[in-house]
Order: sequence, then structure tokens, then C-alpha cells
Amino acid sequence: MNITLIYWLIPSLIMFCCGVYGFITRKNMIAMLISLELMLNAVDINFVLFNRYLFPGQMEGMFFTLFAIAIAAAETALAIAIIINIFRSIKTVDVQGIDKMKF
Amino acid sequence: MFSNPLIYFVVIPLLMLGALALCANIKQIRAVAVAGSVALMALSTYVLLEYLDMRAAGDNAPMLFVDSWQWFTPLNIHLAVGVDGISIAMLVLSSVIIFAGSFASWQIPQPKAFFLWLILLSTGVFGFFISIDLFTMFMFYEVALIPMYLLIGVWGSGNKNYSAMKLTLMLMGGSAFLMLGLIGIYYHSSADGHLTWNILEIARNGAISSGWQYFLFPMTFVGFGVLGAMFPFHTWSPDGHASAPTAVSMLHAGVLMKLGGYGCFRVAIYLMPQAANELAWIFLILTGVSVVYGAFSACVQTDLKYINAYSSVSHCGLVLFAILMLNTTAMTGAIMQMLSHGLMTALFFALIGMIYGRTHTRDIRLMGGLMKIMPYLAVCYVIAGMASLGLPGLSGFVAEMTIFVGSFQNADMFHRVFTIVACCSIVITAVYILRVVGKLLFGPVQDKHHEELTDATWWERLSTVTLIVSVAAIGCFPNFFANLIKTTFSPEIFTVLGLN
Amino acid sequence: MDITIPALILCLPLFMFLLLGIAGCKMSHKLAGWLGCLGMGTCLVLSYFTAFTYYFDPQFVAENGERIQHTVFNLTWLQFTDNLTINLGFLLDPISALMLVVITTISFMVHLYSLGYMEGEKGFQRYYAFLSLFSFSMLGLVVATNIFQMYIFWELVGASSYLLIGFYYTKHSAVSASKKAFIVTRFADLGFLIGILVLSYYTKTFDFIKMTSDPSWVLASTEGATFMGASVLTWALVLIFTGGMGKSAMMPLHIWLPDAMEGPTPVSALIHAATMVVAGVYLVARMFPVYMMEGAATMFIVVVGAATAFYAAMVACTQVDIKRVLAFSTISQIAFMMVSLGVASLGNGEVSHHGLGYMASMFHMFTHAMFKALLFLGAGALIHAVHSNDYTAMGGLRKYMPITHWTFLIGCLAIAGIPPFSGFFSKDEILSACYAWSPYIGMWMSMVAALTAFYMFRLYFLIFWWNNPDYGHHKPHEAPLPMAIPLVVLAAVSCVAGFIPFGHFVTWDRMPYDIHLDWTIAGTSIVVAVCAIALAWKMYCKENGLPAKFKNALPALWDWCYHRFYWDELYMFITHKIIFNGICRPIAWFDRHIIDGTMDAFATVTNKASYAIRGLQSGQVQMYVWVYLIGALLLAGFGVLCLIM
Amino acid sequence: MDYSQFLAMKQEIGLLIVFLLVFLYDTFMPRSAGKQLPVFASVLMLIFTAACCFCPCLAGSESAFAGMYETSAVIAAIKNILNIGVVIVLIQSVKWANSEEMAPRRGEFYELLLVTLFGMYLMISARHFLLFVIGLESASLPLAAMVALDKNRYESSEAAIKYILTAVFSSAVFMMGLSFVYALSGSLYFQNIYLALTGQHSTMLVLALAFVISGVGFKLSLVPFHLWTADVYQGAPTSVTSYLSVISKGAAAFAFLVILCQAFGAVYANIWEWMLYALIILTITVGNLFAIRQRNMKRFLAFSSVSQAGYIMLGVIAFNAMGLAALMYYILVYIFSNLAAFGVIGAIENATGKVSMDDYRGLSKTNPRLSLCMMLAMFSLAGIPPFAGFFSKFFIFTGAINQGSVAIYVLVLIALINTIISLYYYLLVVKAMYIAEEAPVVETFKSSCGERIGLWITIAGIIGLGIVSCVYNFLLDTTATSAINAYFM
Repeated sequence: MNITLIYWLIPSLIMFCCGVYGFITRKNMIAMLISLELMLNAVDINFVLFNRYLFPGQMEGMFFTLFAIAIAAAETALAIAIIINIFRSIKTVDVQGIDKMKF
Repeated sequence: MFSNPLIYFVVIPLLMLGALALCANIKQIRAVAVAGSVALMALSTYVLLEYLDMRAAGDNAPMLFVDSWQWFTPLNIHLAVGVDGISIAMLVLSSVIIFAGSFASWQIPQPKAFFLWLILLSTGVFGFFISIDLFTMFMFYEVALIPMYLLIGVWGSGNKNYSAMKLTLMLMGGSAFLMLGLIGIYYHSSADGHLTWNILEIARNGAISSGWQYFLFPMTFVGFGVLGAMFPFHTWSPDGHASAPTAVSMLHAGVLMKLGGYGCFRVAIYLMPQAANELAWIFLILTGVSVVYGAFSACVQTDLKYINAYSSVSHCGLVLFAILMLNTTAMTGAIMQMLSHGLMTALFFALIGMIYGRTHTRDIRLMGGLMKIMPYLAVCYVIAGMASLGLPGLSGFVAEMTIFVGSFQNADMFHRVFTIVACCSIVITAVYILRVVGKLLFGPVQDKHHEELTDATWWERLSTVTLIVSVAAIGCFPNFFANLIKTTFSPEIFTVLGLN
Repeated sequence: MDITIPALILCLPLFMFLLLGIAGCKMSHKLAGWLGCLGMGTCLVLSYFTAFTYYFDPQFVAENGERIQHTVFNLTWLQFTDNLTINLGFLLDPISALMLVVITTISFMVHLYSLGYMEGEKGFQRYYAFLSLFSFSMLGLVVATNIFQMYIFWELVGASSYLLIGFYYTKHSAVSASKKAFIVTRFADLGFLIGILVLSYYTKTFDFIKMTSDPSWVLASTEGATFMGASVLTWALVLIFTGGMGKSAMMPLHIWLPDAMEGPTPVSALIHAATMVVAGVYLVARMFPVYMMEGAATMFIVVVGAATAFYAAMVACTQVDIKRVLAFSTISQIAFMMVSLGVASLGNGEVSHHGLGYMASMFHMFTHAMFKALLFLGAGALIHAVHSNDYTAMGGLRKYMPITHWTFLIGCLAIAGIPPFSGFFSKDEILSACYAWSPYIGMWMSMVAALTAFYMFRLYFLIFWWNNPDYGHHKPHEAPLPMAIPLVVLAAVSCVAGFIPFGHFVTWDRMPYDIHLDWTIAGTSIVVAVCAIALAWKMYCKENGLPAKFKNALPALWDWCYHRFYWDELYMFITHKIIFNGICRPIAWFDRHIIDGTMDAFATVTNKASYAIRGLQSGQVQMYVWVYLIGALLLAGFGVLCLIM
Repeated sequence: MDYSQFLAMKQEIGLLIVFLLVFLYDTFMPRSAGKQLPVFASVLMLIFTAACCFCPCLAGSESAFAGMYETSAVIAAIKNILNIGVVIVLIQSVKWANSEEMAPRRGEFYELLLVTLFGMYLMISARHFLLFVIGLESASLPLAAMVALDKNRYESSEAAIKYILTAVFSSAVFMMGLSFVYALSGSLYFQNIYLALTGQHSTMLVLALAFVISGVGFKLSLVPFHLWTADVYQGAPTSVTSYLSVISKGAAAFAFLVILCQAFGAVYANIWEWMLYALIILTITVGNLFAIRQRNMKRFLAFSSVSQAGYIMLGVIAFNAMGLAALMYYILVYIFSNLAAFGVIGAIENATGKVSMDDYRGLSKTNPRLSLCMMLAMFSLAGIPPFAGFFSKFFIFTGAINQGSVAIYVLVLIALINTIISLYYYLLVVKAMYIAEEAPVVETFKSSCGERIGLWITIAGIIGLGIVSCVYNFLLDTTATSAINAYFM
């Protein structure tokens, strides 16, 4: 069978949605970070796919993906650092615990 | 730039601000205030005489002393000044009231800050009256509005927080509509794409299409009307006046409320005559109502300042009413009414402040027989009252009569009927004025503690005498002022207004 | 005629007012008083001179013998439009010259009288200042060249009467009386003003001469214009007449005059008997040629006048306060003048009976001014003597104060219409004019004349005869000299004034005209008057039970008359219950709670809203992200929506 | 490749040099000299800014890397505006940076700050989405670290985590949107996108636009993407907050305009005009409504800045040169006004640790000058003449209405009515300082030299920027002649 773009897009879409779902539902901030990764990767897949299927001639999407991956890594590192900092002060990584500032 | 006398109406207050900032003690502050206000009076008198000379010399340009300096070049915003009879009348009025006001607040606490704000306010007022560029006009307008908040908030009395906030927000609400209207006018100011903020040019171009006039006229008219205490946007005035300190009430009722009427004429009607002509009836109803309505609600108030605030609603309603009549006589009357109302309300508020400063109450039910205790103030109060209920020989009469006669010259029945409705206010005015005079000044002394109160001090006498003399001057020689104002309605404006 | 003397006549009182008003508090009572008298005296001389020159100098008589209307000066005071202008001028014509004489005479008498009457009063200088102010306003009113000038001084006399009525400002009754007087007349003046507006809108002029010299032109200018069925000219004239009703205390606007008696008695004599209250009559006389054109208006005048005359006479029969009796008699006498003016015209531009009524009315105005001032001053002397206004406190006073007694008696005879006293002649002319117009109105007015004679002598007897109460240790004393002189002078005038050939001076067309007494009418009216006096004598000469019997015979009638037919109560109800509680209070409430409430509601709603949406900012990251995502999607949805449209 | 094209990035290079010098100073100077670092950094930045402002070589417009990067007079101008803001922030933060608990992290503050500024430069200059994303991320990620800088305060870290999580989420959504755009247009170059999208209007494009707008709107804190703002502003150290509130907002605003015009300008009329329309109304109104009830000054200013962002967006929706000029002018004025406010807040916080509005009661009695500065700042923010805020508001409205459609009149009217609400809450501060009768909470204190200089500058700006018309005239002239006009219709 001939595998068209759509076959690839659906999983990436699913990934994105899973990411969003996880981000919104998980209490543990590490888990939230993981879901974020899912979302970002979905984006990367999209770019690659579009590049590969729609505009085979060029490489823009690919390059964008590379940079996106790097950025994702940086974000995760930073986020984890801050999470650790929080853990130091309140001894938990439960996201619902951190709502001291509101309204 | 400084060759034009008008610019000094802004320069002198600014200098006063600077001088005040340097003042060390109350004496110096008073000196600065008095010197400055005297200088302003002299300046306005000088401009008045010059103006009359030039008119007499046959100069019938719509405005004199016209001058304009580039400011925001790309938007064609200028600092443009120029005056005609109306503005000069207003300038004289303002300077007189500021003079009286600075004497009325002779012993105000924290004088430095107080006078700083007061002078900032008057800067705005003068700037507004001299400028003929919509932008600068609007800028000075808001400059004049905002000091009210602190003047009332800091030096006020009673429920001052509420009143100050209410007054500021409502007036700013008005200016919100105003700003939109002005910008709209700017974008339709000229047919050939050479947009301008200059009132005279806009009037000359007359390029605002009728459709846009229908939209922009209400915007600007309501915007200014709020400050002119137009029903139903007048409710800031009673609370605001009740809480404001004496001099602020004087300046606010005496001058600031005039900005409303002046703006309505100078911007709304002058620039959009067609819409003014066709939409006038709506506002005629509103203002006609507020004339009677204000008078009626003044009848039952017990707080002196409330009574006065409502009478202001009634009188200023008359101003807008007459302006909307769109004929020369009525408009002349409107301007004279502004003058007269400004002076006599200032007088009223000054006296109320002086009485309040002695008796520490403004409730007429708790006072009585003041004529025995403080005859001078009482007599002044009676004179103010007589002026307000339109006794010939004082300013109220000539203004009102000019308005009534002028309005009644309208060929259309609707206008004449509403004129008669407005006429009824003279009776109601008599009712509430005499009610107050009777309760407050006549009859036996209510409160034994009032027995040993003193009469007016010299500065109080000075400030009241100034106002009374001006009131009487207008009342006895009305033709001088009428002609001064009529010089304004030069042929050009006739064509703009479609008058004849 | 050269301008200085007329100008002085106006300026002198004004100057005195300013002088006494500003510098007065620094002066001694005596000085102020004499200054006032001096000023008024000069004014008196000047106006006598003016009047004399006008009447007897041939330059003021045209070839056809018509006295010309002479405008001495006419300065522009305020220009409304090209042809509508308020001028301050000095119009000299028969009636204004007449009024000059009347006003200055009475005013001077009162000035003089007050020296004694007001002696030692607090605010003596103020009193004289106000008197001068009033004289100034009244003079300005009568010499007005245009209707607006008249309106101006009309207002001024109102104000000065307000100030004088409220002279004893610590007395509640005085304050409220002055307030009442001002507001009622103000209300009437509103009508006057609107009348002026309407008239000037059509005629495009305020000028009297323009309007009166060719009234048919006025008629033409308003041709065809009608409002609510009536022609606008009728409206205008009736409205203007309303102003006159207010000042001249015609029903139903008469209620202020009796209360106005709270003021010092000389003031009542000057303002509320002789001069100001006849301003209404003067106004109508001034506009007479125009009123002639309008049948409805003249009919209105006659009806109002006749009704008022009878009503006031009825009430006067029952009053206790002597000043009130005089006040009501004044009302009724002024009504006489009004009626007589009304009956002078046939309403179609023609005059009835050679315009006799007009002349009679002016004549009566003159004589009445004299004897009514006399009566009031006499009453003042009495009050001064017994310190009370009620006749119940008096009686048998003829022994104590002969001058007052005799002068008062002359006054009563004059007003009762007994020859040869002045009242007889003027009233007789009025009656004959009425009979000529319609016998019914004639009889009606004769009846009123009878009533007049009755109540005046009731008063006279009750004061000077009736009984001899014990006045205790302080006996009533005769009036001091400055008070006595005016009484005598005025009495003398009342005796002789009737013989003035009035028709030679004042007529509606300013042509000389010979008065001839119509003896049938004169005779009947004398008889009637005498009968009335006899009745009064029978009832009140000696203390007896007749009055009480009378009262018990017709209690209802007596009550109604005694309570002035409950007019004041009616007004109280209208003003307080309906206007004050029914209009003002609701409006004030509406303003505070509805209008202002709406404004506050904006603020409240904003606050509520900001409280309502605070949950959005829950502090939960996941919530934030959720909102974010929904927001983005909604935004997309909105975009799609816009795309579709 | 031709390395000379790096020379096109003069300002970036200059900034990098500043960064390096600061970095080297921080790394190799002895700890004892560390106390001079703030002054050193400020002076360097000042010199750099001055150089940029007066160097004529920036007037021309150049582009590099096959059009990925572009600079022009307008762009140089907005970068200078940001520089000025940064200088003021640096001057104001000297005292805080020299405080004890900052000693170990003093250098990081400056380095991170300069890096974010560099990122913003890229955002502004980028004409290719790759470069833009790099700029965006390097402008937002270090900010998270800066927010967390005050590591012993829990609020600081809470703010940081909230910020980083939402930021990453939004960038994910943003890039998702980009991928759609890529799919539709086949390129990430702005002008290619512009050409490709001309005449297009598919649902997918709308979705893509919504995602892109949300991504940038997040940095601008447009409602409903603003929820992080308040918490972060409150939690972050005041200096960081002030930086965050003015500089990154300003950069984002300009970049937003560039993207919308140069990349999506083709679909202005029928798609994003209305999206923005809705966003502006929401932003102004909701921001105001939230601001009414805030007592914590930083949080209060956070919401006020939300609504201010709404006003700034009026310059974008105007979609014309006047709007662009007004936007830049607004940003400049906003920088001065807001920094004045934050300067006072910071001064009081450093001296007494008080940040609640209730603590400002009677401030005018104890510290008249500070309260005067605060009042002027509030008036300027509220748009009261003769202070600069009035002019910026007036010009942004004028620019918006220049767009001409009736809808814009309505929009401006709504905005104007909102100014009344904003005036209300700005006056609340004035009321607390001047009118409240209670005894003063904050006793008299002497603010540090840096704070005072900063306040003097800002006040001078507040008063001068409006009256002295040359600034606005200059901006309008530059924009009127700039290439970006080609994209407006």
C-alpha cells in the first residue's frame, strides 16, 4: 500500500493531543515535562513530514526540526533545574501544591 | 512666539507654578498667588481693549491674535491660539474668579500644594480658552480636569473620596467620547486630504460629510455636555461641589463648567452646523428638561452647596439650551449667561464657604437669622440670590432675558414652546432662592452658639466685592458685553452656522 | 423738553438708595432720615415742575388740541436684535405725568411720616434706602417708553416691595409674607414676560408709541395666528394682563396683598395702597389702544375686575385687623379701576361712551391714591398709638386723637363716595361708564360701592366710637408732628381733588373732554352710600349685639368671608402638597436614586464583574494552560466564523 | 559563504561585545571587584546605547543570510528604545544587585539579561521563522532563570516554574502553528509566506494563525494567554519584573507587528484583523477588571501592563505607518512610565520590603518625592496630559482610526471607555498616597543613588517625551519612509 502523508500525520496529531492531555492532567511536574516533550516531538514530526512529502526539494523543515530539538532539550534542562529548586523549598513536585500566588 | 499676548495666559500660570515651588512660607505663597492673578487680570483686560480697538478698526476676521506654531509636524498638530469675543469674555471671567478665589482660600491648610494644583487647573482653563487647535484644546481641557481629584480629595470635606472619584471619572468619561469625536473630526477635516486640527480651517473647509456629522456631533456635544452638567450627566456636580473646598467650588462652577458650554459651541456646533441643526431637538429636550428639573430639585435640598449645585444644573442647562437655539441673540445670551452664572455661582460658593467656615454646618435647617450676626455676608448672599433669580440691574436678568427673547425668535413652534418651559424656571428659581434666604438669613437666630460669630474679614470682603462689582457691571451695562460677544458672530460664522 | 430734570427725577432716588445703602450704616438715624426726605422733596419739586410744564406748556399740545406723547430721552440699554431693543427712556404723556405727581407726592408724604413712625427702629437707614429704591423703580416704571423697560422696573418694584415687607426680618410672619408677595407676583410676571415675548415676536417691537399709535397695525401683524383656538393677540394681551393681575392683586392672585400688611404701615400706604398696586391698571391703560382691539381680552378684564371688586368688598366687611380691611378695600378699589378700563372699550377698536371709563379709571387712580394713603397713614397713627392692629383693641379714640379722627373720617367719606370729597367724583364717572357699557355691570358695581361705604364706616365707627375701653396708664396719644402733617395735607387734597377738571388732562385719545355729572347715577349712588353708612352707624356706633346677631344669622357666609373664601388654604394646598411634595420631592428622589443610581451602578457592575472572573486566575498552571488552549481554539473558531461571513 | 554579511548585524555584534566584557569581568575579576560589576555593566550598556543612537551607520537598511536577517532605520530605532529601557533597568537595579543574597549570582543576572536582549534583537530582525524561534526562545528561556534568580524566596521559584511550563507549552503550540504555515506555504521566509498566502483562506490557515498569534500573544500577555503574567511579575525580583514588563513586552509587540504584516499581511483584512479585534477588546477589558482588585503593587502593575498591551495592539490593528510609529512611541513612553513606577516600588521594597498598596498610605507625608514620582507615573500610565502617556495614547488612537473602518471607531470607543476604568485604579494608588488619612506605614528613608538617578531619568522622560515633539516626529518620519510600508495596504 501507498503510505500517504495523512497516515503519518495522524500519529503526530495523537502525540500532540496526548501531550496536551498529559500536561493538563498529570500532577507530577516531571510527568508534565514529559508530556511537553511529546508535544514538541509531534511538532518536529510535522515539520519533517511536510518537508518530505510536500516540498521534497528543500531542507527548511529538517533544519527547523534540528533546532527545535535543541531548544526542547534546553527547555527541559531549565525546567528540571527549577523543579529541583522548588522541591528543595517545599519538598514536593506536585503541581497543585504551587498556587501560593493567585487571583 | 512671545510677541503674541495670548501666550502669556499660559506663561504666567507656569511662572506662578515655578515661583510657588520655590516659596518657603505662607506669606510668599499668598504674594505669588495675588501677584499672578492680578497679572492675569491685567493681561485679560489688555487683550480685551486691544481686541475692541482692532474690531473698531474694522478687522472682521473670525478670530484675532491668531498665531500658530508647529508642534507635531507629521500630524499637523500646532499650538494654535486665537480669540474672539466669546473667548475673551471667558478669559476675563476666569481671571476675575481666580483673583477672587485666591483671596477666598487665604487660610487654606497646606497652601503650597493647594495653590500648585489650583494654578495648574487655571493653566488648563486659560490654555483651553485661547487655543483654536483641537488637540491642544483637548490637552488643556484634561489638564484642567485632573487637579480636581486631588483638590477635592485632599482639601475637601464630607464624603470627599467618593465625590472626587465620581467627579473625575464622570468627566473623564465625557472626555473619552470627546477624544473620539475630535479624532474623527480630524480625519474628516478636509476634502483634499490635507488634514488639520485647526478649528478655523476646519470650519472654512466644511468638509465633514453629513453622515459623519451625525456621528461626531453627539460625541463632542455629549463629551463637553458632561462638563456643562447636561441632564442626565450632571450628577457629579452636586456631590463634587458639596465636597470641594471653597475656592475649588468657585473655580469649578465658575469657570470649569463653562468649558463645557464653550466647547459645545466652539467645537460641536461651530464645526458641525448641519448635524447641530438637525439633532438639536434631542438636546433641546434634554437641556430644557434640566433647566426646570434642576430648579425643582434645588427646591427641596437642605445643604447649601447642594442647592447651589442644582441651581447650577438649571442655569448651565439654560446655557446649552440657548446655544442649541442656533441664533445670534440666543447665543449671545448663552455666553452672557455663562459670564453671569460663573460670577454669581462663584460668589455663592465663596459665601457658602465663608459661612461654613464659621458655623461649621451647611444645613439650612440648623441655621437662621444670620442677618443679625454677620450682616455683611448676609447682604452679599441676598445680592447673589437676587442676581440668581434675575433681578434687573444684576447679571442674571440680562442674560436670561437675552436667552428668552432670542430663543423665542425661532420660527418653529417647538422651539418657542420649549422656551416657555424654560421661562418657567424663573419662578422656581425665585422659590428656592427665597426659601434659602428666608431660612438662612432671616428669622430669629437658630443656634445660640452662632451669636458670637464674627463678620467677614478684609480678604473675604475683597473677594466678594470683586465678584459683586462684576455682577453689577454686567447687569448695568449689558450692551457692552453683548456687543463684545456679537463681534464674534462675524459673517464667516454666520455662513458656517447657516444663521442670518 | 430738556433732558436734565427728567434724568434727575430718575437718578436722585437711585443715588439716595446707593448712598443710604452703602454709607447709611455709618450715619445717624436723623441724618439718614432727613437726607431721604431731602432727596424725595427735591424729586417732588422736579416732577411737579415737569408735570406742570407738560400740562400747561402749549408746546405739548398739537394743533388739534391733542396732547402729544413726548419722549424726553430713550437710551439703548440692551440690543437683542436689530429691531428688538431694550431702551431706558422717559416718556412724558398725560398718564405718566399724572403718575409722577402721585408717586412723588405720596412718597414724600411717607418719607416725612416715617420720620415719626419709624423713629428709633433698628435699620432706620436701611428703611430709607429701600424707600428710595422703591421710588426710583416706580418712577422708572411709569415713564417707561417700551414694554421691556416697564418689565424691568416692574421686577424692581417687586423686589423693593419684597425688601420692605420683610423689613422686620426677625419676624417669621413678615419673612413669609414677603416671600409670598414676591413669589406670587413673580408667577404673574412670568405671564407678563411670556406675553411680551409673544407680542414682540409678531410685532417685532417693544415700543409703546409704535404699538399704541396705530393699534390696527398690531392687529394686522398677528393676523391669522392662533394658539389653542384663541388668537395669539388675545393670548398675548391676557398674559400681559396676568402680570397686571399679580401686581394689582386681582383674583385669584390677590392673596399676597393682605399678608403684605406685615410691613411697616407707611410702606403699606406707599406701595400697597397708592402706587405699586395700581401698576397693573397703569399697564393696561398704557396698552389701552391695543386692548381696545381685542374683545376677549377686555371682557376678561371686566369679569376679573368685577368679581374681584365684589369679593374683596365682602371680605373687608368681616376683617378684624384694620390694615387688612384697608388692604381688601384697596383690592376692591383697584378692581373698580380695572373694570372701568375694561368698559371703556367695545373691544372692536371702538371706545364706549367716548372712552369715559379710561378717564374715570385714571381719575379714580389719582383720588384713590390720595385718600387710601391718607387712610393707611391714619391707621398707622392709630397703631402707633395703641400698639395693635385689631379694632378690638380700639374704640372711642376720637377723644384721644382728634386730628387722626377727622382726617380718617375725610378719608372714609371720600372712599364712600360722598360729595364733595374726591372719591365721589371719580367713582361716579366709573359707575356711569359701567352703566353705559352694560346696566348689569353698572348695578353690580353700585352694589360694591354700597358695600364699600358700609365696611369703611364699620371700620370708622369701630375705631372711633363703639365703646370706651380702659386704656390703662398709657393713654393713646395724638400722632407727632411729622406724622400729623402728611395726614392733614392728604386730607386737604382728598377734599379738593374731586374738582379738578380731569377730562382736560387725561383721556384715552389725549383730546380734552368735558366731564358732566350724570345726576341720575350720581344721585342714586349717593343715596346708596348714605344708606350703607346709616346701616353701619346703626350697627356699630354704640356697642350692641347687632353685629353678633348678624353673624349668627348667616354663619356660613360670615365664615367664608372671614376666611377670605379660603383662598390661602387652597394655595397652601397647591404649593405645599402638590408642587413641593408632589413634584419637587419626587424629582429630587429620582435624581439621587435613579439618575445617580445608574451612574453608581456602572461602578458597582464593574466591581462585581471583576470579582466574578477572579476564578480565572486560580494560580494553577494547568488551569492556565487549559484556558490558553481553549482560548487559542476559540480564537481559531472565531477566525473561521469571520472567514465564513 | 560570505562572512562579511555578519557586519550587517552591527547592533547584535555590539551587544555581544558588551556581553563578553561583562562575562569576562564577572569571571576573571576578583570577588572584591564584584561590587563594581553593576556599575560597570550599566556604564557599558549606556555607552553602547549612546553609540547606537548616534551612529549614522545604522540608518541604512541591510539584510543578511539570504534575507533571514534584516535591519533598517526603524528596526535600529526600536532596538535603541529597548536599549534605553535596559539602561534604566540596570541603573535602577544596582542596589538590588549589590545586596547580600545576590552576591553569588550577581554576574548571572547581567549575563542572562543581555542574552535575552540579544534574543529580542533576533526576534525583531528575523525575517525567517527559524531565526525568529531561536530569538524567541533565547529571549524567553533565560528569563525563566532570571525569574528564579532569587532562589531563597519560594515565590521566585514558583513564578519561575509557572513561567517555564506555560512558556514551553505556548512555544509548542506556536511551533505547531508554524508547521501548518510551513505546510501551506512551503517556506518559512516571511516574504515567501506572504506571497504564498495571498488570496488563501483555508480553515487550516486560520488555525495556524491562531496558534502563531497565541504564541506571540503569550509573550505580550494578551488575554487569554496572559494568565502567567500576574504570578510571574509578583514572584520575580522587582528588577526582573520591570525588565520583563517593559523590554520583553516591547520587543514582542514589535516582532508581532512585523510577523503579522510581513508574513501574514496578505490575510489581514479577512482573517487576523478580526481575531486581533477580539483579542484587543478582551485584553483591555479583562486586564482592567483584574487590576481593579489588586492590592500587591507588582501584581497590580502586571494587570495594568496586560491592559496596556491591549492598547499597544491598537497600533498593530491600525495596519499602517502611523500605527507603527504610534506603537513604537507607545512602547518608549510605556518603558519610561512603567519603569518610574517600578523604580518607586523597588526603592520602597529594598528599603522596607513592603509591596502592598495599603503600605503606601500616607506615603506623601513621609516620602513626598517618591510619591510624587509614583503619581506622575500613574498619571502617565492613565494618559493624563501633559505627561507623555497622554500623547502616546492619543497617537495610538489616532493611528488606529487612520485605518478608517467604522469597526475601528467602535474598537477605539471601547478602548477609551476602558481608560476610565484604568484611571480609576491608577487613582487608587494616588488616593492611597495622598488622600488616605491613616498614619503612614512606610517611614521616611533615603533611596539609593542608582534608584534616584533612574527615577530622575524616567520622570524627565515622562514630562519631556510628550512636550518635546521631536521624538514622535522622528519616529513617524522614519516609519513613513521605511520598507515595511510596502506591506500595509
